[in-house]
Amino acid sequence: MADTTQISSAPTRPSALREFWYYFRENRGAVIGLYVFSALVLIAVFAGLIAPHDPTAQNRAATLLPPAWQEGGNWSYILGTDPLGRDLLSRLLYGSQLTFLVGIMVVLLASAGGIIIGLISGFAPKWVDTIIMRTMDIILSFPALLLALVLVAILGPSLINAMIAIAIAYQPHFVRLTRAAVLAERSKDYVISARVAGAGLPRLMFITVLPNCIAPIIVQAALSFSNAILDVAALGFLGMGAQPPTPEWGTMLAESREFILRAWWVVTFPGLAILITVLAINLMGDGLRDALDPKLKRS
Amino acid sequence: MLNYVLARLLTFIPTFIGVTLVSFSFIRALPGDPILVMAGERGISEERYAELAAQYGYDRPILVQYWDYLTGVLHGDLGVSFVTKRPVWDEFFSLFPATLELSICAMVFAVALGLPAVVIAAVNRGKFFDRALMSTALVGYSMPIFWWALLLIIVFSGNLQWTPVSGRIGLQYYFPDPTGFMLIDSLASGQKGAFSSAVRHLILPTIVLGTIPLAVIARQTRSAMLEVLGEDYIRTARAKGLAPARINGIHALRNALIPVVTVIELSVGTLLAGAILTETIFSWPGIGKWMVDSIFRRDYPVVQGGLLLVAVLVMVVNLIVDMLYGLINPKIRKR
Amino acid sequence: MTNPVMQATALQWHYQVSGGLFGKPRTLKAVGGVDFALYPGQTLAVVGESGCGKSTLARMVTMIEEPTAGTLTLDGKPIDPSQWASLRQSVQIVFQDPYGSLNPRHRIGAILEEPLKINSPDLSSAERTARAREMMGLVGLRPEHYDRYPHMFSGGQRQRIAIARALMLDPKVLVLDEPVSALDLSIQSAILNLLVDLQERLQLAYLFISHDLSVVRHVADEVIVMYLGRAVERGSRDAVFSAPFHPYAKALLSATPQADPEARKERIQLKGELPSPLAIPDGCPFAPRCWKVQDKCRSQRPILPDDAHSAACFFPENGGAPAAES
Amino acid sequence: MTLLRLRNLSVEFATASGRFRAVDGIDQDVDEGEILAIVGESGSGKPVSMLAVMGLLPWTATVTADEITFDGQDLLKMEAAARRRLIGKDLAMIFQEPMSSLNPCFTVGWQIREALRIHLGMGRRERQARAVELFEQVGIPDPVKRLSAFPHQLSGGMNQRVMIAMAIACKPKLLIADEPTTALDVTIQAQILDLLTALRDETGMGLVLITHDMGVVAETAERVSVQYAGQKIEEQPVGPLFRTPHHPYTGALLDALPERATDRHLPTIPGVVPGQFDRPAGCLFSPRCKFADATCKAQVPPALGPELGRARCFHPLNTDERVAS
Repeated sequence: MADTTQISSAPTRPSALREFWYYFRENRGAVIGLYVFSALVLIAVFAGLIAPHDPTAQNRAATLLPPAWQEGGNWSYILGTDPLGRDLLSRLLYGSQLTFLVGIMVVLLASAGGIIIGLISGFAPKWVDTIIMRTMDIILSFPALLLALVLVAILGPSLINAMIAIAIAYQPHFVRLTRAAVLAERSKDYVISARVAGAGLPRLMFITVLPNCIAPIIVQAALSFSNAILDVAALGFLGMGAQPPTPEWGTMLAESREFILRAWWVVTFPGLAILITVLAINLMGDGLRDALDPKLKRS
Repeated sequence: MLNYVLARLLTFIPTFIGVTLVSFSFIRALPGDPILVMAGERGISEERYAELAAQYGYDRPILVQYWDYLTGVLHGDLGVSFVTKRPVWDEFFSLFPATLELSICAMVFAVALGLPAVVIAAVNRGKFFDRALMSTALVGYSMPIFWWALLLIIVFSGNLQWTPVSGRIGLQYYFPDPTGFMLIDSLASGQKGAFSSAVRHLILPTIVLGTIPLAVIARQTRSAMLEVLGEDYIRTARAKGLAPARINGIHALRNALIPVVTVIELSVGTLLAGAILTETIFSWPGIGKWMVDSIFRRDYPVVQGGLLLVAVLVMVVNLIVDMLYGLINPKIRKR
Repeated sequence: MTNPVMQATALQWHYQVSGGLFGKPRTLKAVGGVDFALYPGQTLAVVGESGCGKSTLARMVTMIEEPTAGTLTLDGKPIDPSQWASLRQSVQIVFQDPYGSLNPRHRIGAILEEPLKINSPDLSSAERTARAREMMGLVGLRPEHYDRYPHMFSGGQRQRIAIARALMLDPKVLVLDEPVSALDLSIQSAILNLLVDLQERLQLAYLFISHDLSVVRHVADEVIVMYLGRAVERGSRDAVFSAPFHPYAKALLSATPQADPEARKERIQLKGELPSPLAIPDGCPFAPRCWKVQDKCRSQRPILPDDAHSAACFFPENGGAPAAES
Repeated sequence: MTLLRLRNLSVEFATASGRFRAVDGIDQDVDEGEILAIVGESGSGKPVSMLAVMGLLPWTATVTADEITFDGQDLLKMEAAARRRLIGKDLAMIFQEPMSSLNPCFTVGWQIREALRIHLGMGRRERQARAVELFEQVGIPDPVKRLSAFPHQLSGGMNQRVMIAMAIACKPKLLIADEPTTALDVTIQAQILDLLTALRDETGMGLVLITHDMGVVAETAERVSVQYAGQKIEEQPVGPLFRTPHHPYTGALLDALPERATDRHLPTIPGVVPGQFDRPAGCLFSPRCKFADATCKAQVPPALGPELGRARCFHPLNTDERVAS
């Protein structure tokens, strides 16, 4: 085979990871989001070391102290105290632990279930697929927050129940997304090649197709992460999430609602904490989407 | 198109049955005996228990009970509130206009502000306005709206005293409400200041409820526009020598609206979830507040009925949006 | 002549298209009865335009799609879907698009070893690697390519990888579905040479599917021309190319541009376009576009005669024998 | 007379991994009423120069040139609005994928009438009449009915006819066709190519045919410009190009055609077209050329005279000294 053997080596292209980082870095907001997010994770991990006070310790002598820089403030309570005289900063720091716990748990529960159901739906015969998709339609007919509220009403208000309820409500999004990605991949030639090579169904599902569907799922996971934080906070705010005295940000807002016109800080800081966390994750999510979605890539 | 409409209607039926199943099993899923729950802490005699069980049909097979429930739902019978003793159906429809009015205002706010802003941003892609709009949209999208509501109350009701904190209209006004829409009824009443009071009560809830849809519409329309602007037919339009404004405003926007309609479909649920929070904060007498109050009061027939009606509402709106989708997408309309 | 390694008789594939809610479902005949035989070391080319059913034929032969009717035999034994798993090793396929046919998340080594992993699980991983590396050498890939991902390769090299993967199981039949259509001219010739060499060395039977007549003319031994799911002409390459019987085959040949500015020739202009496969005409499927159509063509369906070179036409060109009515 | 004149045209794209030069110093003339073919393989940048002339490149592209003149007007110095009045009217273009090149949300009639309204300011009646006339001219049966069809209701061949009708609506002086038949079947391709040639004969417009198919070139073009890796490497009238190519790449390309094969084994060109990361220093074809020597690898060959097809080569083929094998 004289003239077929000699082929010059492939041009060296930048590796996939490098390319991903290039597109991610190009989105300045995403990089800022990544930094803020990393800082927040560190804070959550080391909350016990940084926090100046016990988050549940009440100081009856110092209720509703304003932040330190305001008149009447006290530098041992940098962000002031709440109506029960607890240090706001410490409560916020400990609250970040709960926030990340909630986000991670919801994403893990919803995505694990959603991916498996979506894979089955994409590969199953049409009638199974139809049943699954109708079931998802049914869940989607209930607004996530309402469904969570009602489920919590059944199961009883607690942080764990709130997470389970929200994970159930988010599951259909992962199912639909995975199914759509599976259907798009399934018709591609490399999947048919694997079938011709004799690959069985489990191999086709998990080894051939799933790794190629991961990109949109990651983006959806980032979105769900931030939405879960918002929804759990909303449940807490409505009194159906974490119960006092847990320093959960939404619950903190609910506890101090009646003081909004008297003590702005008790309302402002927990909300700001939620906003910054969610914003950082969403910024990162946008960066991920830009870097992972080839449709928006320009070459 | 007719086939599309009928096929879409057909999927409505199994989803509807599924939704009734979920709301039916809601009472079953409650921990404990529903009649004991109903009786509350006072306790109940055995004769009374049997009587109630027979009255509510809890002693019959579960399938029969479901069938009764389903036929009842179809006849508009959703049970009676434990608290007010009024039929759930009547309560729902007396409160529904308040939620509808607020939701329509929020949607109009979002679309009227969102679409033009996005078209301008797409023309000035990458420039200051585009970046500012997209950053704002992202902040709006990340906003915990219950907190946003509190901030607005602090500033506009607390510091500036411009807007009232709660309700739909000032207490001094009283007039009949034939439509249930406060804006219309206050105008029709002819009372001086009634309409402006209604408007002032509506402003903050509208902004709060409209924030997330506005952010979603802005973000989705823009990414749809960006995608459409890369299509071959946009190159054709440019090759025809059309002005950028015409390409963006007509050739691209028309195509970008097709995916955006489905975004609106998905945000109906978001809107209703937002209504729960908004109505609770502003004491807005609508479905959302009603549901939350009922959950707290353990008024289970209301929670059950409300859950079902909200789900059906979402389904109906989605059905309408899908029809709209079929109408604006020629590939479906002209098949 | 040796025995055919694979034989198809009256192979059909129908597909139900729902006619909406009230329309009755209609049958789409993607392939409406095709016969052929594949011989070791020989190439049968199937040519035709889009919608003629040639890709569906490929899917039936590679046991991805079960034929609606007709039989397919391998080494003289009829193929039944229950035996697909064990027979698949003998029939492998190479696709047109070298970018879609390799799993983007797997390394070349893993792609080549996958068929062995599935079909010969008792093989040690060292043996698998050795076989994969040997095959890479055979198709002209370099050893260092073993650890690379598909996106690092050009179209031509990917097609080599796809060919290597197809050969890992020592198949007897290789289905080549437009294997060079997506490649540039300068790459195309190298891949065609590779295919020719492999066939000689391994005595493979090729089912070569293509719309490019100049490529088919180069590689084929036998040719089948398909139109709307039916074989309209069959014969040896030289017979079909020098004196096509069927008017469609003649038109197709005349429409294919020749890379020779001096050879100005009369082009047969076909009227209209391909009819919808849902509304195949009752008589000869080509009748609505044929320039010499007669009443008989519209009412009767011509049957492809069982000769070495034959056409399904009542009034064939170049002295062919007229077809019988159905 | 020269209709379009390009001198030293270059186009660079900003990509994830740096700048990529898609067109590299091209000179090109297109005369009135001629059919010029631009051929090359993928990666040769053949449509990019014409997209630059049309102003259709994405914003990541940077265009530089010494001269871009169309019909005596300097396109480089022209205002955007003035250029838009020219494009779509005197200078028209059709594309490879007829299905996706038409806007799916509007009827084909609307899209044609839009061009007539923008450039010619025709009234409603007049536009409709002209649209019908155009459909008849490009051979679309039942024009009145087809005008109210959406692109997805028509076949690929029909849509390409619509594209052609739209392009010739304002009687352009130059029509650029970018792979107009690649997505179509052979029999439909023949119809479209015949239509384009007939339209050229009828209207006297210039026609630039961008293609990779040597068969299409041989049967349709009058003059051929061969591109490789963003450079024009040879230009000749069609007959001499196929008979006596001067650039080794052109020669190798023609030899690789299966229909010219004399043996079961085809002559091949080793390697691939250089991309962004492996652009050679000297002649761009030198890594794949069997005649390449040290000079070729080190220095960029200048374009030779017109008698040698302006080949960019130090060792041109088919000169008087060395006759092709």
